[in-house]
Amino acid sequence: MTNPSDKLRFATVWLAGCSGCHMSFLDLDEWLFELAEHVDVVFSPVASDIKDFPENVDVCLVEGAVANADNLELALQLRQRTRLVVSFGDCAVTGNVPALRNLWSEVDGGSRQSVLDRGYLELADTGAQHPHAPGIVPELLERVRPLHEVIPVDLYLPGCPPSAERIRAAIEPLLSGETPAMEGTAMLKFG
Amino acid sequence: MSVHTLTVDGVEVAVPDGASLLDAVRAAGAELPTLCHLDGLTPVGACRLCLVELEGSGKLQPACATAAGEGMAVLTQTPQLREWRRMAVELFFAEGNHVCAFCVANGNCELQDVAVTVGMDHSRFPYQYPNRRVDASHPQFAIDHHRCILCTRCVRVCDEIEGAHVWDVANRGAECSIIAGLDQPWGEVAACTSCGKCVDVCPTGAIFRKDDTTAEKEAHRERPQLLRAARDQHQWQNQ
Amino acid sequence: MIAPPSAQSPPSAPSPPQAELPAQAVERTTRLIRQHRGRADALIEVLHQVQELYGYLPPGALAQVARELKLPLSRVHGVASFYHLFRLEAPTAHRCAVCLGTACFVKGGGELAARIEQRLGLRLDDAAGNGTWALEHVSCLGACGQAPVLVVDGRLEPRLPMDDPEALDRRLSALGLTAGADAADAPGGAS
Amino acid sequence: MASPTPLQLRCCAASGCRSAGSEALQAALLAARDQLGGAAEAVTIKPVGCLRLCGRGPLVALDRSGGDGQEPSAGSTELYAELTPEQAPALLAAATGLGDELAAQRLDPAHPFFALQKAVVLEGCGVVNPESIDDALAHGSYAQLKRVLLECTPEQVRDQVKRSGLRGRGGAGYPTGLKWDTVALQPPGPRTVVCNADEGDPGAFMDRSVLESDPHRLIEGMAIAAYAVGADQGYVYVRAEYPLAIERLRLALKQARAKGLLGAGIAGSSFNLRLEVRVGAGAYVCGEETALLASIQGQRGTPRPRPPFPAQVGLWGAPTLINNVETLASIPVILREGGDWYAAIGTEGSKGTKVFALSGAVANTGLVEVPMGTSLRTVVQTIGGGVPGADGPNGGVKAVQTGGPSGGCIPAHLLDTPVDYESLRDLGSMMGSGGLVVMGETTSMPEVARHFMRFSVNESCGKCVPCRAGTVQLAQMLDRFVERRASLADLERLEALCRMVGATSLCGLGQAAPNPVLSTLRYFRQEYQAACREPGQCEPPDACLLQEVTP
Repeated sequence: MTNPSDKLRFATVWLAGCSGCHMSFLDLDEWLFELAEHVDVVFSPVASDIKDFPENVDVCLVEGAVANADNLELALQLRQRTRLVVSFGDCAVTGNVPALRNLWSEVDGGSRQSVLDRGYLELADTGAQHPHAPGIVPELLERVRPLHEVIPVDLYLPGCPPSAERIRAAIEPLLSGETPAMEGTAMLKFG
Repeated sequence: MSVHTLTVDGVEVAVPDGASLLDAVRAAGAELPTLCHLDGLTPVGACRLCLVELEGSGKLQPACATAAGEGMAVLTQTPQLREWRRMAVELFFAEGNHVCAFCVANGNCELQDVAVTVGMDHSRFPYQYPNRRVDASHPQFAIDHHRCILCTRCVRVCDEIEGAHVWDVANRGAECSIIAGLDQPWGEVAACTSCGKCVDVCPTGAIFRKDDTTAEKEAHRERPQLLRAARDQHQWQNQ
Repeated sequence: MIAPPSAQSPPSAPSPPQAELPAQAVERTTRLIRQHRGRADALIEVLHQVQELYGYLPPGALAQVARELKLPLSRVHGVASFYHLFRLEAPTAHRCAVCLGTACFVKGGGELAARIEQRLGLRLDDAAGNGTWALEHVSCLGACGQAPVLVVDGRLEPRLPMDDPEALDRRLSALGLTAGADAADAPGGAS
Repeated sequence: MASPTPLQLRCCAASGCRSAGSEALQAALLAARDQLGGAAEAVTIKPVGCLRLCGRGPLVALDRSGGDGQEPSAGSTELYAELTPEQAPALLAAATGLGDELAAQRLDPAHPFFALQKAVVLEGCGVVNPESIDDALAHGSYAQLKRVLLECTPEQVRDQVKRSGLRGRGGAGYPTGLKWDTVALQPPGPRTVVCNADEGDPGAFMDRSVLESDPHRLIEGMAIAAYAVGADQGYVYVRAEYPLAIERLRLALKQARAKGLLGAGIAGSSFNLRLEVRVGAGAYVCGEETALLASIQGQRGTPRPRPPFPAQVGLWGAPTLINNVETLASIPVILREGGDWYAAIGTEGSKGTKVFALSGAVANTGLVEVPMGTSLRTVVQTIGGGVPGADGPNGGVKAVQTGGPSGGCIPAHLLDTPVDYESLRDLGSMMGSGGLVVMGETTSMPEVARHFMRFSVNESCGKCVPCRAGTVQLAQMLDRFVERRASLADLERLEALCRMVGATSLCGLGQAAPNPVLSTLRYFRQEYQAACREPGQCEPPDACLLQEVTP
């Protein structure tokens, strides 16, 4: 343990995804109080106001695929600062819905251009234009990738979303320094 | 009828002449993952999930398409076989677009199940994201090629059981696809009797009823076997 | 641009336009199928001969072959699309094949293909080519002693001088492999 | 024998020399002979098959002492290379002793390229006129067929083949006699014999040369095989990319039928045989025997699991003997000289001779037949002359590729390996059908591996997933090495997937597809390692990755 208290430094990250995995995490309800006794939540879109990913994180759940420059930067950063990275949910594990635009990677200027045109020009009711705000709107990557194609991942927890029970079953062993066996219908499910 | 005695993972079994290694494995109470195989259809040995090792020779044979022989010693669960099965499933996931979250077959999909069976928690091979077709030209059914794993069950059931041969495989290699007629919209192919057997046997959500939405597909994968037993052995369900 | 996955009209071949086939070719097809005594196993031979008749395998001709050999349509299309030498689209006026067999590869076949792509402004193995020329690869012509080789409109061109760019360009120009070359200019052309 | 002629020009009319202009040359020779008259009129001009040194075609052999020189090395024969039609008169002048203009184009028949060859399968190749059955008969074709039909039982024929130790020349090296026995000993019923002439390995043109040069030898071999296993019908499956071979084979079949050497009651015996040509349509996988059978039956050329083997369940369910061209073309000689004679050539495990197609970065490219067990060095350096313009102990050779997309690259330091089935297999390559492609020092091995993997991607039939999807993934991994953006983890993944595809694919194509990768990894691993970025080698650390994913 790298932190002075014996609590684990725990983080959750939200990349390109619908936040459904985080909602499922919140469905753990009263168990979250139990969790809070074992961990310090040092970074999370649902349980912390910290804006910068901190150093010396023990466990980080990463929801979402890597779809834009911010996602990529954060993924690289959290990997350097985290001991155990969990690919959390189907978007992180497979790319899932956010990666569907990769189907158009070979046509019409690539998937990036295609999805922007579709979203901001073709489907616009009024004022069709591409968003342009350098430094504010992050650039889309040409190809959306699952997390493990960008950084090494230590544990995979697929599901869309993974149920609260499975999230708990995966996290609980981590609290006592053990690695959960991600096997069988109880622990593995896509979709 | 003569009988062959063999062992499956050390368990001795006796099966009738003509039985496959898959029959022998099941007789021994073991299970093997399968995708292309379906009882009642001619085996093709294409998905490679039911590969077993013949002790001694070290040779791998598809259990579904190999006849059980006297004295064989079959291994079904060596670490090597398990690893290769997992890789095969990863290859299936990576070559198509299998998005369980909004698939009509979510919860009733053999590919989804087999991923769990072989312990695939992610694919180590990059997804290919092929841009394939969806054909909903048939009044009752549709085929979404993104979800097709080329098991050819639809081709076989339509040819062997229904006798219509609407489906076949076109092209080759990674370009292979299931086609109706001369690669026409399904709804325009006169040979189709709309019997729905292809829907019943499809292991994934590739062929489905248009009425069904996410996670609503019901498959009836036992039907070819029932039909074949009825035809070949005159075993009817009302007897 | 992202076209929404169209439910109604997959971009597949249209229904066989039987009526458009020249009556003479249809009769010839019937005759040659009779010569094979209508045997289903003659399918590949029949397809070779039908392709000679039309220059490719039009859907109507495939439908006729299926009918007269008493084979399912999908079976005939499955076979026709399996083999590389069967063409399902009308060919361009001129065709060039570059050998990428091992001997040709060792002697610069890859660079040769790239050079021709550049000269003709087309992509290897794109059947549409530049409208006039199409460039395809072949895996080995067994002319390894003459590597690297090309086939230009059916004629084998041995020993392309890959070590002398100027001589190579002269040779390719002499073969008519020039961007915008009028079909009639190409030696050995169909004219 | 043909009536002795004082002077004879044998003009190569096989594909290699044709593409170099041999047809025009032969026409020019005929015209020049008519024009010159006199002594030239006595010169016979005869089209023949391959004269071996394809890289320097068109080739013409000049026989001085009459008759057909069995080997170009015979003292009475001269060989001329790279002739133009304009040089036709000069050649005739040289033949009639009236000039010596072409001395520079005269090849030395004592050169190891010719002197070290041993013509067994190719004994008629470059000697007989491939379009004339009379010429073939004059050179002994069909003599063995007639003899065995009269004198031998099928068992006796199979016995000679077993004694010869002949092994399948298509690549796998299965003992031919054993295969014949398996087919012959199936329960009574119809049988079929199939000649696999779907020579698809890039860099291989041995079978094409036999078909174009001496088709009657193949037909005779097939007929003998059919007699030995009890077949009364047969097919030659030829790839469509060989139009000249198909044309000559069809002509030869027609001639043989007309002479009663095929059909009903062959040569007065009760043996019947119907032989047909089936032309492929561009599918490498059809060289795999179950795919080939599917293709002959007019289907997609997809393989099926074996067993049952074609020897048990083949064409239309009947026992079927499948042999390759070179195997069947060896049969007449084996029966003429006896199995023991053949077995005395070659090594303990690999008997007889093997025909190789030598090409790539080598001075002398062409067709080479040598006894099994000849070292690669002899073939590549002594016979082939090494890499043009290079010297050093290995003559500028970096590696020799054998076995095509199913084989591997043997590094220069192992050039002393004898060429036989086992030695090549032990080195992680294989005999294959006989293509030998020489690679010079500048060849990048990951690129070679990718070249073959792309070939396999293109040729995979798509039936089983390891081959259909695995080869695609392997080719993409190899892209990373060729483009020098791989990681050490990629190297591990590459090897793991190679093993999986090799072990689990349905047929030989997929099973062997990883071989070029595995063999180059074995001998040239440093080239793969050099293409990997070390962690921390890049600045910033993920520069390569960023390059890959950012627009």
